[in-house]
Amino acid sequence: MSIGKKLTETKKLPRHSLTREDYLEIFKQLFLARYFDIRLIKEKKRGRLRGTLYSSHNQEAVLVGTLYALNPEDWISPIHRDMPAFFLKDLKSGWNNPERKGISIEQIICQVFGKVDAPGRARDNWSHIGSREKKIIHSTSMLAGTIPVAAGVALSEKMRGSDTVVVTYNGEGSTARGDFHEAINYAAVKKLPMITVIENNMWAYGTHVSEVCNTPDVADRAKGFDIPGIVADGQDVFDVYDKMSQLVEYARQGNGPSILECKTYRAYGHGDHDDNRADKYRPSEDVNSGRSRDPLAVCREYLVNENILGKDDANLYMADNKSASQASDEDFPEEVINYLKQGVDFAINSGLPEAEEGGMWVFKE
Amino acid sequence: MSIGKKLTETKKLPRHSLTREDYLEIFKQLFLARYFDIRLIKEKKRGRLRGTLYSSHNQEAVLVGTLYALNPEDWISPIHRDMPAFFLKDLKSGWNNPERKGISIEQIICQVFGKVDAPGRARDNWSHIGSREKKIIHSTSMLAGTIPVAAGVALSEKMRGSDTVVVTYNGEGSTARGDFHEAINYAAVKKLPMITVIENNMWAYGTHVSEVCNTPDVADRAKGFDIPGIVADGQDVFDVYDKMSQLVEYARQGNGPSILECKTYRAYGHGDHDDNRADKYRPSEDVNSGRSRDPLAVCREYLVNENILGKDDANLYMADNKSASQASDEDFPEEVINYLKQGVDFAINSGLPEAEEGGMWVFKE
Amino acid sequence: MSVEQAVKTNYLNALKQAIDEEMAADSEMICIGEDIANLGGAFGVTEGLVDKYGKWRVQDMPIAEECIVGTAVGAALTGRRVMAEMQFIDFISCGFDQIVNNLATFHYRTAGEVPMPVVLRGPAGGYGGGALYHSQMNEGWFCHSPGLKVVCPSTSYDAKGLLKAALRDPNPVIFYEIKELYRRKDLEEELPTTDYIVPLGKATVRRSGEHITLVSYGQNMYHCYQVADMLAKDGYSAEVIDIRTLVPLDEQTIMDSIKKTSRVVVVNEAPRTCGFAGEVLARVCENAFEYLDAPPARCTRLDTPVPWVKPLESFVLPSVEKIYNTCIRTLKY
Amino acid sequence: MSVEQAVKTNYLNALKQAIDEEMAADSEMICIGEDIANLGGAFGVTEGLVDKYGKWRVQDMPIAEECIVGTAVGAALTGRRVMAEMQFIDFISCGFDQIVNNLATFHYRTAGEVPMPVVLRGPAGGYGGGALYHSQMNEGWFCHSPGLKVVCPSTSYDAKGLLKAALRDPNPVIFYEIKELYRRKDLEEELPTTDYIVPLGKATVRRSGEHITLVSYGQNMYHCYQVADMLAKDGYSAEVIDIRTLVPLDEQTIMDSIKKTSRVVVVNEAPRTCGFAGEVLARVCENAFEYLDAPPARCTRLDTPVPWVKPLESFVLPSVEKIYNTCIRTLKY
Ligand SMILES: Cc1ncc(C[n+]2csc(CCOP(=O)(O)OP(=O)(O)O)c2C)c(N)n1
Ligand SMILES: Cc1ncc(C[n+]2csc(CCOP(=O)(O)OP(=O)(O)O)c2C)c(N)n1
Ligand SMILES: [Mg+2]
Ligand SMILES: [Mg+2]
Repeated sequence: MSIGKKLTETKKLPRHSLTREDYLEIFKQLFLARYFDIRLIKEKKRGRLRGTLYSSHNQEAVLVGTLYALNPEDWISPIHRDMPAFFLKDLKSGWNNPERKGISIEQIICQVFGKVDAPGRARDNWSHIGSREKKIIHSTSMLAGTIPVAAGVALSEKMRGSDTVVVTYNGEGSTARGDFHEAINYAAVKKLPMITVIENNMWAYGTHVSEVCNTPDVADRAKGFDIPGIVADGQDVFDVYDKMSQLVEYARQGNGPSILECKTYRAYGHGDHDDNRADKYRPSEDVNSGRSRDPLAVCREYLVNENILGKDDANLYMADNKSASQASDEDFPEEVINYLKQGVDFAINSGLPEAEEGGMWVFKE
Repeated sequence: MSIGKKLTETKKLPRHSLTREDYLEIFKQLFLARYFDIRLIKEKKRGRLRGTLYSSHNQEAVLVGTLYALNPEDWISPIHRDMPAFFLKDLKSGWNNPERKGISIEQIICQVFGKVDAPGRARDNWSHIGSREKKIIHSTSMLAGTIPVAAGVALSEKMRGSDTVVVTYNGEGSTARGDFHEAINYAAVKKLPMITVIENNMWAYGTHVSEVCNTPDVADRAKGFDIPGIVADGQDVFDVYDKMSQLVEYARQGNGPSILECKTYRAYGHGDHDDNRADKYRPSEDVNSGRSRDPLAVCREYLVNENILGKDDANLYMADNKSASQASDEDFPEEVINYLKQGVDFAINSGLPEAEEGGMWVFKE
Repeated sequence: MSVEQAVKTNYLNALKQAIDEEMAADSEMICIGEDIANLGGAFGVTEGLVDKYGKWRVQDMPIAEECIVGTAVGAALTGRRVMAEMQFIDFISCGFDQIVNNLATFHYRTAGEVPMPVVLRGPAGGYGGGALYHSQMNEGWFCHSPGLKVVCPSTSYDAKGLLKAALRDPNPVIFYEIKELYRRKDLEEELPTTDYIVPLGKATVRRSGEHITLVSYGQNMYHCYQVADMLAKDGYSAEVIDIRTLVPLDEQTIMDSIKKTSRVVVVNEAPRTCGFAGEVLARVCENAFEYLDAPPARCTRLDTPVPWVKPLESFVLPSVEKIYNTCIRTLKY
Repeated sequence: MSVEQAVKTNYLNALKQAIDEEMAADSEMICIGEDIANLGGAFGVTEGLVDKYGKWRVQDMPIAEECIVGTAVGAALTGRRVMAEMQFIDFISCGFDQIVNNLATFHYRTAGEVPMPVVLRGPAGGYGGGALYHSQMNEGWFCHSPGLKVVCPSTSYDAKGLLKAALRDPNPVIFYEIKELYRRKDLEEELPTTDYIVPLGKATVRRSGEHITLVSYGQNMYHCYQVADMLAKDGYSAEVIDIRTLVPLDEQTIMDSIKKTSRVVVVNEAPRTCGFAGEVLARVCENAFEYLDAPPARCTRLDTPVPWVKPLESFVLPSVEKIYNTCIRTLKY
């Protein structure tokens, strides 16, 4: 387990070098992810959103931090709680750059509105989309089910001699599934470039992590495969970024798979239908402490402390700790608001698929 | 992982106390298991054995050592390579004691001959039998598939307040399956009294353990669940017995599940159909070293060194390192030979089930 | 108030009552599943049970369907009755091996030594925009796996009565709850205050008719009633049969009806090929061929998954219109 | 020797040739499965391939069927063709979720973006005393799961030609190899020395006849031929159709035959309820009802697992005698 140990000691290593632009972009991306969530809740109230919203509120640093550590050609597989990942991927290549290896905000809003210009032409809901071209694996609902697929992608890329890395996102609850074990075991033996990100938000629907996982950290599951398993502070985008960067490097160099656990907390219900119930099955101290370190605030504090941003600039937008009903557009950078607006405007005008499409594409002719 | 560590240090602890009778019984049971295998090969040549024989030759110490550490009321789930386990269970309660919590040799020979007096009336083959009364879980062919069932049995027993322990047997290859992970994870969380014995005979059919498991020891899989995972010398029945005893005690006291890896070696083919091929896909040094420490010899040496048996008495029967074609009845204690004969004689006279039974018992009326 | 108010129970609460009563009656029975205790189930079918029966008898399981089914098998092996919930019936695929190869065959393999009183139940069915993984009716797989009983209630009375019967049955039962019916107002009804069951293996004639037999179950029953109304306007009287139990199938009730009507349309929302509707057609051929005045017909989902948005979902699922057209075609044959 | 010896190929080697040739033709194609490399496969279908194509392209996988299927899906997503072996088709249940919910639906879900050129193949079928877990024909589950093609060859020529076609197909194919046919001497035949395929979705008439149509596939074909011989002695000529591809089904060939014979018996060794035989009966009702002079009939396994010892196994599986009796009943109707 020497590798694992070495990697866990990296908290003391210097940060990976980020330019000032990177820092600011990361900060902005956190706002973007947060605003996406808040905006969707509003769109749901307006009746535009179709289906359940699985909020990633309070968990944005996990997505932004891990995705910022990737190359455009790397693969990812987001699941229900990772909706922003689809457009955050390779976002640094330009928010409106059609060449970037991520899905456009227009397409993503089409997806959540159930419109035909969604990546899957509105055939499957919420996060069940992807793109071969953009290197995003299409998931099913079956938790942990993307990990074997990711292993296959990683195998294929490795055989082609590419140094591409494949990243799967999973809730801590999903790590109980057989697919998790089968695929990571396989990837470990074959040293496949696959990183399993565990978003440990402490709850799997109504069940606390302690009811389904016996190890102190979920990342300890890595020990059963003798691969690195490290824990990041999921509220701190830079801690996530640093640790992810190392695992990415480790994978690129052919050393094989690893697990990155990001400790975070699910701010609201499992889905929006569960928002009211969630307060009943979760102790209020648990909720309060889980929500106490907003990733926006943690990032802001870091930028100020490191003199990357002055206090006034840093405090321009204060969406921290605000729920959808509390937050207003002033709390977010205009650029972020416009980006979402751009997506919503497009999606409103996108149509529904023709009924006949329901019968199409069962087979390729 | 303090518990795991504590348990692995037990090699230095004094042996559990065994009486002289125990020592001799264990020695005899090793001969019995060995002779069972050899006898079946002979019966196959005579055309009496129905189906494939999955030899446990060279792996007998795993079965005898673990089973000797159990109480009659404990549950076990043997699979293909554990055929002797069915009659070795609770054998110390008397080889012909009808009350003992093991299956009689008569019924076992009926099973391998495909006769109606087998426990399952010859409806399923080889090791796919069991007995609720004798506390033996009926397995399917699906590797690792008995572990979730064992978890259910363990749950039920724990809820009843019994101190019964449930033991599953598995090849090292089977530990790659999802069922293995799902069930041990569950047992770990609920602290169920379940011991997963891994018979690491280095090969899963044609595939070496290094191709399917990334950890130095297969027992390391335990680390992913924060449960004890310890390694025994599978050729040394007393090492197996000692370590198993501790895990049994650990489970009885309500501490939960554990893994016992017994390092051994598959002496011949995967099944008897594979005996010739196995020499092609396994390097001969591997085979030679794997077969070099016959559990009979290791046990004998110990008994002599500890002055439990005199050298002459210990050397009365010398089946060590003899294949079925090399061994003769003189190499085995008469009691052992008679026991098998008793089973074979009974089974020869047992009939076939009526054809109509094929349509029965799909449902309970 | 002097006048007693009739208490009406919806489909979901009928199920809850069934589990509650059976749990109360048998202290060895257990319930296992994801989020069934602390949360009370994704839809609330097990709400409150953990408070009554404790964390062991009503147990939150890890997200591990093979393990859930295997655990049920193990507990049943020790003599317990088990209710195991699939959070959505769609996820039953993740526990498939333990179901078809272990649970289903245990009694058979052991020549009757070990019965398996296990009910696997969960929310099922389409028409709610649940898309591919929250809309399935996959009962066909299990009808094709000998050793399993398969049940699907369409009313609150049946929901309770069939579930109680299933929980008492010594055989494994896959129990399809129609989630779109859980809280349907018009399905609320007054249930008997005393213990009752609806026996497995008995279909029921919901409406009597002369000209055509409609055979269905689950949500499609309500489409069939509408079609029967439409046909009535056309001057045809339709007999409508609710199968309720798919395995074992009550052939008698179906064949008796066909002997009277000479025409049959079978409706279900599962994929067409090798689905249960086709099976009924085959049995009709085997048992009532000489009574047929028209080919036995089926109206099913297309051979597609269930897509998401409404126009797509409607295109692939049976509808009142499609069933009606199938009936007219059959009647005019 | 001056006279060239005709080289005859058995069913197993025909399969091996198919894989070998497709591997040679496409350097991106991979083969994965348990023991397929170092051992060469439990039955030897992949023997020697690892020496030709290396340990990566012919890869030993851990015993983890969900992972095997998922890996195939992932590799296909990157554009590779994949052959994935199930050591016995019985173990396909352990990879079930990835097959029905992921592999089968990928092209559908992505509105045609991502095809899935994956063949899952493995030894199948009863009559060999393999008991419950080494005898299955579980194709019914997959026929009922939209998005999968399902294939089962009965001859060496077809084994090679269908497998090559399956490997070239952009859709996932579940490929049932009949292990009892692997080394049957009488199935050895001279195969074309040039590249050929047998197209998916085309049935074939193996024998022409007038009085009754026998429809089957796999090992049951050989029972049907015997029955046809017996019927011939009785003065009936039977037309015998080998379906070969179950999904998509070549209805035309079947219906054309029934239009001629007016009688049909469908034979397969899967469980009866919701099996493929019943599906054919349903389709006959839908497409050729007016041509029928007798109820379409089926001869299948009983609704039981496949038990072990001979008398039990024979009791539940279709046999020449049972098929013959079904034919006579149908002919005398
Ligand atoms: C195989 C499977 N079983 C059950 C479910 C139902 N389900 C959806 S989300 C969820 C909880 C997931 O918890 P976790 O993995 O921690 O992710 P989170 O929602 O907390 O992000 C469950 C049980 C599912 N989607 N797939
Ligand atoms: C789920 C499943 N997949 C595949 C098989 C086929 N199979 C039977 S035994 C075996 C090898 C088992 O190896 P191991 O677990 O090491 O046990 P051993 O035979 O060495 O005792 C395989 C692959 C099976 N029985 N079950
Ligand atoms: Mg979670
Ligand atoms: Mg082994």
